[in-house]
Amino acid sequence: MDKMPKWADVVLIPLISLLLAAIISALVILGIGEDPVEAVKLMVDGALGSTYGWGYTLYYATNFLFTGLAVSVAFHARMFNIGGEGQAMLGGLGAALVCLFIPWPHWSLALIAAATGAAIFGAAWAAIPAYLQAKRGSHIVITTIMFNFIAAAVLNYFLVNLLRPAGSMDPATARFPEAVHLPKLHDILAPLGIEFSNRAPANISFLLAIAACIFVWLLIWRTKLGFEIRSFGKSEQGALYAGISPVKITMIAMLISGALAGMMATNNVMGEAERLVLNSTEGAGFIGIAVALMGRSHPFGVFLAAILFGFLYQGGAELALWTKIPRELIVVIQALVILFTGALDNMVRMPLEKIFVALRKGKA
Amino acid sequence: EPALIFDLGGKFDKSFNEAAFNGAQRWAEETGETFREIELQSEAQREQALRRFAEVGANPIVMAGFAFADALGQVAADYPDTKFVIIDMVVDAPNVRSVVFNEHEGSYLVGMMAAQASKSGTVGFIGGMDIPLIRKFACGYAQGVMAANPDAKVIANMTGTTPAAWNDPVKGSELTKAQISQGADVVYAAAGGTGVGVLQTAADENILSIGVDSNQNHLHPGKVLTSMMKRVDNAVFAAFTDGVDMETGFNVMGLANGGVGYALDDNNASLVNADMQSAVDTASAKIASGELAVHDYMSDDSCPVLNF
Amino acid sequence: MDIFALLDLSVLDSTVRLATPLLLACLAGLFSERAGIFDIGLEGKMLAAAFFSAAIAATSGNVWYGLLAGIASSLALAGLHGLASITFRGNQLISGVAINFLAAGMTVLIAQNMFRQGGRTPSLIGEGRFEGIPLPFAEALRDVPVIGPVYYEVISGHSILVYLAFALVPLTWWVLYRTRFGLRLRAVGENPAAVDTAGVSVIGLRFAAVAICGVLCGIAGAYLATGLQAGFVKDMTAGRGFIALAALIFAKWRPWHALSATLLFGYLQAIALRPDIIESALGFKVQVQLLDALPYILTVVILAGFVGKAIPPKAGGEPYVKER
Amino acid sequence: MTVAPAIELKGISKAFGPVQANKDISISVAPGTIHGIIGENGAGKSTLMSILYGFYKADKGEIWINGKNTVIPDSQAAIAAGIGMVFQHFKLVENFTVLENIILGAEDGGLLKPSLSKARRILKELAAEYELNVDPDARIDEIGVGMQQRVEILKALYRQADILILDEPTGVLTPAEADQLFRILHRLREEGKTIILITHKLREIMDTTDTVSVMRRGQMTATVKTAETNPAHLAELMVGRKVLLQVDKVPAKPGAPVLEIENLSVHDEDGVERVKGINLQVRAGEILGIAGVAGNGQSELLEVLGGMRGGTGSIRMKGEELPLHGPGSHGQARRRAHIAHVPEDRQSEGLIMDFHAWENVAFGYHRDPAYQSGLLMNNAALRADTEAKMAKFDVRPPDPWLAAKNFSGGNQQKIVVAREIERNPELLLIGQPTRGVDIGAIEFIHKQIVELRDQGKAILLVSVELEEILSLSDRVAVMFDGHIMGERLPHETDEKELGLLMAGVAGEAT
Ligand SMILES: Nc1ncnc2c1ncn2[C@@H]1O[C@H](COP(=O)(O)OP(=O)(O)OP(=O)(O)O)[C@@H](O)[C@H]1O
Ligand SMILES: Nc1ncnc2c1ncn2[C@@H]1O[C@H](COP(=O)(O)OP(=O)(O)OP(=O)(O)O)[C@@H](O)[C@H]1O
Ligand SMILES: [Mg+2]
Ligand SMILES: [Mg+2]
Repeated sequence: MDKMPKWADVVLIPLISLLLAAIISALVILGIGEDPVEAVKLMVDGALGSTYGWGYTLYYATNFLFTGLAVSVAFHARMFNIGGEGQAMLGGLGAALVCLFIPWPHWSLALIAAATGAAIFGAAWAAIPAYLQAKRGSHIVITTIMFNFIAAAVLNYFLVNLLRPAGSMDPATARFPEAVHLPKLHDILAPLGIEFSNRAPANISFLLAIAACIFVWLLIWRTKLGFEIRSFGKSEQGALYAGISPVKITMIAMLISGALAGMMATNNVMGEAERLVLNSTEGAGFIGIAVALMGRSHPFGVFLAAILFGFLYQGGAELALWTKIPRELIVVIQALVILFTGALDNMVRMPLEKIFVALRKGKA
Repeated sequence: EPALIFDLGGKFDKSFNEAAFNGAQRWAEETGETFREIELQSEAQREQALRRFAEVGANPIVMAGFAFADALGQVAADYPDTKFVIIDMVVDAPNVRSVVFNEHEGSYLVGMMAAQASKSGTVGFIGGMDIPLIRKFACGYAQGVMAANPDAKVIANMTGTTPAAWNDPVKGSELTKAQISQGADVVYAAAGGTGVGVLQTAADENILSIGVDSNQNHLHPGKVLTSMMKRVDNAVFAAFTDGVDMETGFNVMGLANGGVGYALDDNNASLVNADMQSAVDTASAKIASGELAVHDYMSDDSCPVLNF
Repeated sequence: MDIFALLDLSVLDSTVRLATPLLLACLAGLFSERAGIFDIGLEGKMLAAAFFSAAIAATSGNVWYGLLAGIASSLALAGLHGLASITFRGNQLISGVAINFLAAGMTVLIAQNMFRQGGRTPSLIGEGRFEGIPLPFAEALRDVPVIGPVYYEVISGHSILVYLAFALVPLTWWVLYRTRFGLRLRAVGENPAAVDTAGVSVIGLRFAAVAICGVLCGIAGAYLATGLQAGFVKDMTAGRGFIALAALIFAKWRPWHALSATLLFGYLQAIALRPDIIESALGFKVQVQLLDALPYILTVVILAGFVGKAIPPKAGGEPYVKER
Repeated sequence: MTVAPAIELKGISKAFGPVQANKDISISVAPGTIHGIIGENGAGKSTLMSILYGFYKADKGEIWINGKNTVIPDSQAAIAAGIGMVFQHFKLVENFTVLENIILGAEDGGLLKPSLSKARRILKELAAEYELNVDPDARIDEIGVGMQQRVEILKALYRQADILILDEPTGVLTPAEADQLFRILHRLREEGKTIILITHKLREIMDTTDTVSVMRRGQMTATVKTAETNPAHLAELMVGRKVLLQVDKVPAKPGAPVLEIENLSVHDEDGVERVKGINLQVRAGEILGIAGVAGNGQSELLEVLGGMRGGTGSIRMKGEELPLHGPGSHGQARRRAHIAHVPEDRQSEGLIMDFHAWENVAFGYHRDPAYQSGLLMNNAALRADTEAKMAKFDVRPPDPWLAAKNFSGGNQQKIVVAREIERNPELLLIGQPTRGVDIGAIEFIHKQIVELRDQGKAILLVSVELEEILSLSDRVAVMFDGHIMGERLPHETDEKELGLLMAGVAGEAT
């Protein structure tokens, strides 16, 4: 009894929306006196035209996957976790401590431990707002915003006062030991006979992120816990009726959310920088919100949205390299993509629905 | 074709990056040639930009900012024929020129001037993000203040602990007002875009301010006591001029070789009297000759005259 | 220990200035959210207004034109938010996020195109900015104990927009609780179907609310760039829109409470700029990072300790859909 | 020459996407009459009336008011044409006062003060005229549904409506309140106003209306004079088959006590004591009906028993003490103790409206090992289970993938009842089992309840419908102000006596 066929819903509408975003973006590029065709060529070529480009695109996408999933899980329990940024920062701290202070024999063990450490730190950072929401009714939106700021201060303290190697200018930790360096996609794909650039930072964390997607999908749609999270998110009163404890679900959903955000550290801290720098998260926590919203909080949608944003980031970097277009152009394009695929979705959907209902009537 | 990479602050930060840009621009105007440039957007792009420029044959590649050290350490060996120049940090590789500045020396000089210009005996320092480099500025400044007036008081504030601290003029402005209410009548801003707010408020409130990195005296003529010049522009200009055949190695830009200094021009001529100028010039000469040593915060993470 | 040091007049003065943009944005959000339209795009609207007010003030040399331009730009973004969330019943959070990004990018792009100063406007001078206005008798009363200095230091000498912002609190209260428009506005945020079946246009009301939100954000942004500062710097709102949103929730969507909340936030921001006062009040030195985080930590503590559950307008965040 | 009809609908059609809610409907209602509309859940009654009131726009068709072709694009136009409507789900702003709700949209001038005082005056007059007393300064969420309905009626009268539409007005009323409502309606008719009444209760149609229309699957199947028809005929017209209007059951054979309640007290969120130390027993094989005016503690009693809130005292299930403490949620423990619970409010409690039917069939029992395979839920098994239950309970459409919100009220209730009864519980808690449900479905649900009893299970029934209580229960307890006012056997009592108990008059408090 749907108004349109599923393919139109899933493929056609997003495509038209993206097209609209692209058209407006082109107008903006024209407006600042540059050639949009050339710009698009550069972006597509730079981000998708080589394994090198893909390596960067996927690297960024990995970050957004983790934070996007984090926001999604909280959304399913009807909580708006704006704190992904802070949770990811603390996750970075967790990963760094694990990598720096424990001698690891092999990267695989280190990855498991660092992912765990990052998840625990991220979850811990989400736990306080979650507890306050569950027990004291303090609005999670405010507390997570506040915890982002507090996280920045905590990280700053650790990096400037405790973890900075003596004599270094950089508020950053020392480099992680060789043993914990993660294999890049290049190393993973080479045995399969696939040539992938070894210059790009995409690494095994990408696979971890995909595993996280599958995990979240199973969790939310295939387990009792996910059932309870979704029930609670849809109706608190209903959850109470079904014997689902609001306090428990609030805590669990936020802990999972925080843990996912924290695990981003395996990619940016452990995989790319191989040390913890002050602004390692670079707003990925906030992009995660956009990614989750665009992906409709579904892991597959989140995956596609994360790739799209990865593309924009990498494509934007290429633009900045070879043209004089200010880097803010990419921010504008991002905004337009979010606007058209997310907020103005119905602008495309409503007329299409009418067309499909009319077509069906015509046939019937 | 040479290339210049700006740090995350962006090329028009009115101070550090902009100074680098000015140096490159000057070179371009004088030689009529062109150069490549990029403003970074993310940490991951550091290495990316270095490699991409190296791969298309840009040479030399100059990067403005200590944060590049790590990436350059990874990349330099892969492109032995490319010359790299890093500013504000030392990277030990055969094809790298490391340019560091003795900001504490320049800050010492403007600190002396601040103490002399101050009527209240209280002067202020407003830093951007709280990182060791900025503490280095603050510590040199405080030493200069103490040297000129041992009874003076230095109020030092940092704007924040996140990169946003480089771009919050409103907070810079409030910090200035807060320092004024504590008696400060000269403030030194080492805070990137935040400094714009500091200088503006100082001018509005009729106290003196001190600019940083570039010559900022012109921003509020007659209101900016001086600027601590960090001649990043010269470093970039020199690198571009030296070109592919440059000498690599460790390059300290201090008072001795004009790498740092204070700005004196028409805009602040009326503020700097002869006494002041001669005292500062004397100190400058002593520092240059090594007779006077200014403590460098980064050498031991502490400052003898200022508590962070 | 000297707790009274915390009431330092210059801190209170600074509180007023720092609270003003928060208050304006908070009231802006109040109108919008009371009508059922959530708005996390306050930040973006403020930023756009900050830029356009500075840009037009710089080019025209008249700050009033700047103010108008700021309001107009904020209104345009508000219109976009309305289009997305009212007309096309889109997700209000997504729309807000998009508007924040759009403003962050467009302001710098246009600024760069217009002024070539790296995304900032030239510094505003003379008629291009709002100056502080000394209130009557401020000088004369200055020596009267207690009241005099407070009047002189804290109350007098702010720009006109500050007084406007404070006047807007009772005005907002009056509009909301004493006028037909206010009644309908609150109703449409609680139960749009009730408004619809009572023969009033839900869409019209919501657009009106969103437009008011746009105007107030516009004033907030203009105050930042032309009152507090003398020009636009990129990202100069520095998260104030989000703090205002926090204040709005804190205030439980009520005008007088919004005043208290934003004053509190303003105060926490102001006191964090004064390590000396904190040190003398507490008796020990506070670590700089802790100082930086202090306003946020205190907010959480207050929120957890003293403020009960904040219940948003019932229909908030949901588009009004009659036919599924 | 005859008088023009007050309302004439010509060829009204309305589709919601692919759903054809109204198909070419025409009716005509004479002025000064009460016209009834009946039909199964989802037949399109509310849609038709909402079109008349300008809430929805018809795809096709014309509306004639008092002989004039009138375009009604929105409710404003409807109000201007003298139409008022009391919706099935009230359209009130909950945190506004009565007065504010009355004037909303009908204010005079930009300031509230004059409007409020004028409304206060008119409200007084209306109250006196029609026995419509309400406290003008009470907040809507503080008054009962009966009161809320009065507010809705007052809203229409305040706007000087000549045509009043009421959509299932008695679903939430006590018998006394319902009687009073009908007195008001008759009074309004005497004054020449025209009334359209949607209801599922044939008795109301027979007692109140002058003419009646029957709707089925979006179409108008018949319009007849009430005097010329009878309930059985109407029921057949609407369902399309013969319907049993009486519950058919054999006498109960009560066994051992299953549920024992001792000295149970419950406080609500605001600390008000809603249940005041009651004692009750429900035995195997019997239906204990709890009658009472809404808001006298029955809801809280059900919620405590269902594990949704805490209380003090003791409840034992087959001798086993059940946890009572805390505001937390013991719902899972209750289910493990074989207590099933059909909540009073299916939309906000019994179902998750956005969930698929099959998810709703698991709702509350999602931890059942039968629904798991390993760590994951066995959704295929669940869907199969759902299809079986849908078939058995004749849920329409029998599509496990349809979201709960897309089922009509009666079918939603069938899903909840199917879920709970099919667990074969030792104790069934069931609140308002047939609220807003059409007679075909009522018949079916009642039959299921009785069958469960006949299998020797205990049933606690809470309903504000006295008729339902009397026809289903084996024993009736009446609640008033948190107390049990007395227990009666249904064949030894009548509506009058129960009504008095419900009003707190007479009877021995236990
Ligand atoms: N801080 C305050 N100072 C002075 N008066 C206040 C203050 N807060 C509330 N009031 C008074 O309380 C009354 C109610 O205003 P408020 O903004 O609290 O909304 P409300 O009516 O209580 O809540 P709702 O929005 O839920 O209807 C007003 O008469 C107002 O004057
Ligand atoms: N707003 C809506 N959007 C989409 N479909 C709707 C809407 N309202 C009703 N429907 C559908 O239209 C049909 C008729 O619904 P309507 O509410 O008019 O029935 P009804 O006769 O009033 O039923 P009930 O006795 O349960 O109140 C149903 O299939 C229903 O699901
Ligand atoms: Mg109130
Ligand atoms: Mg209906």
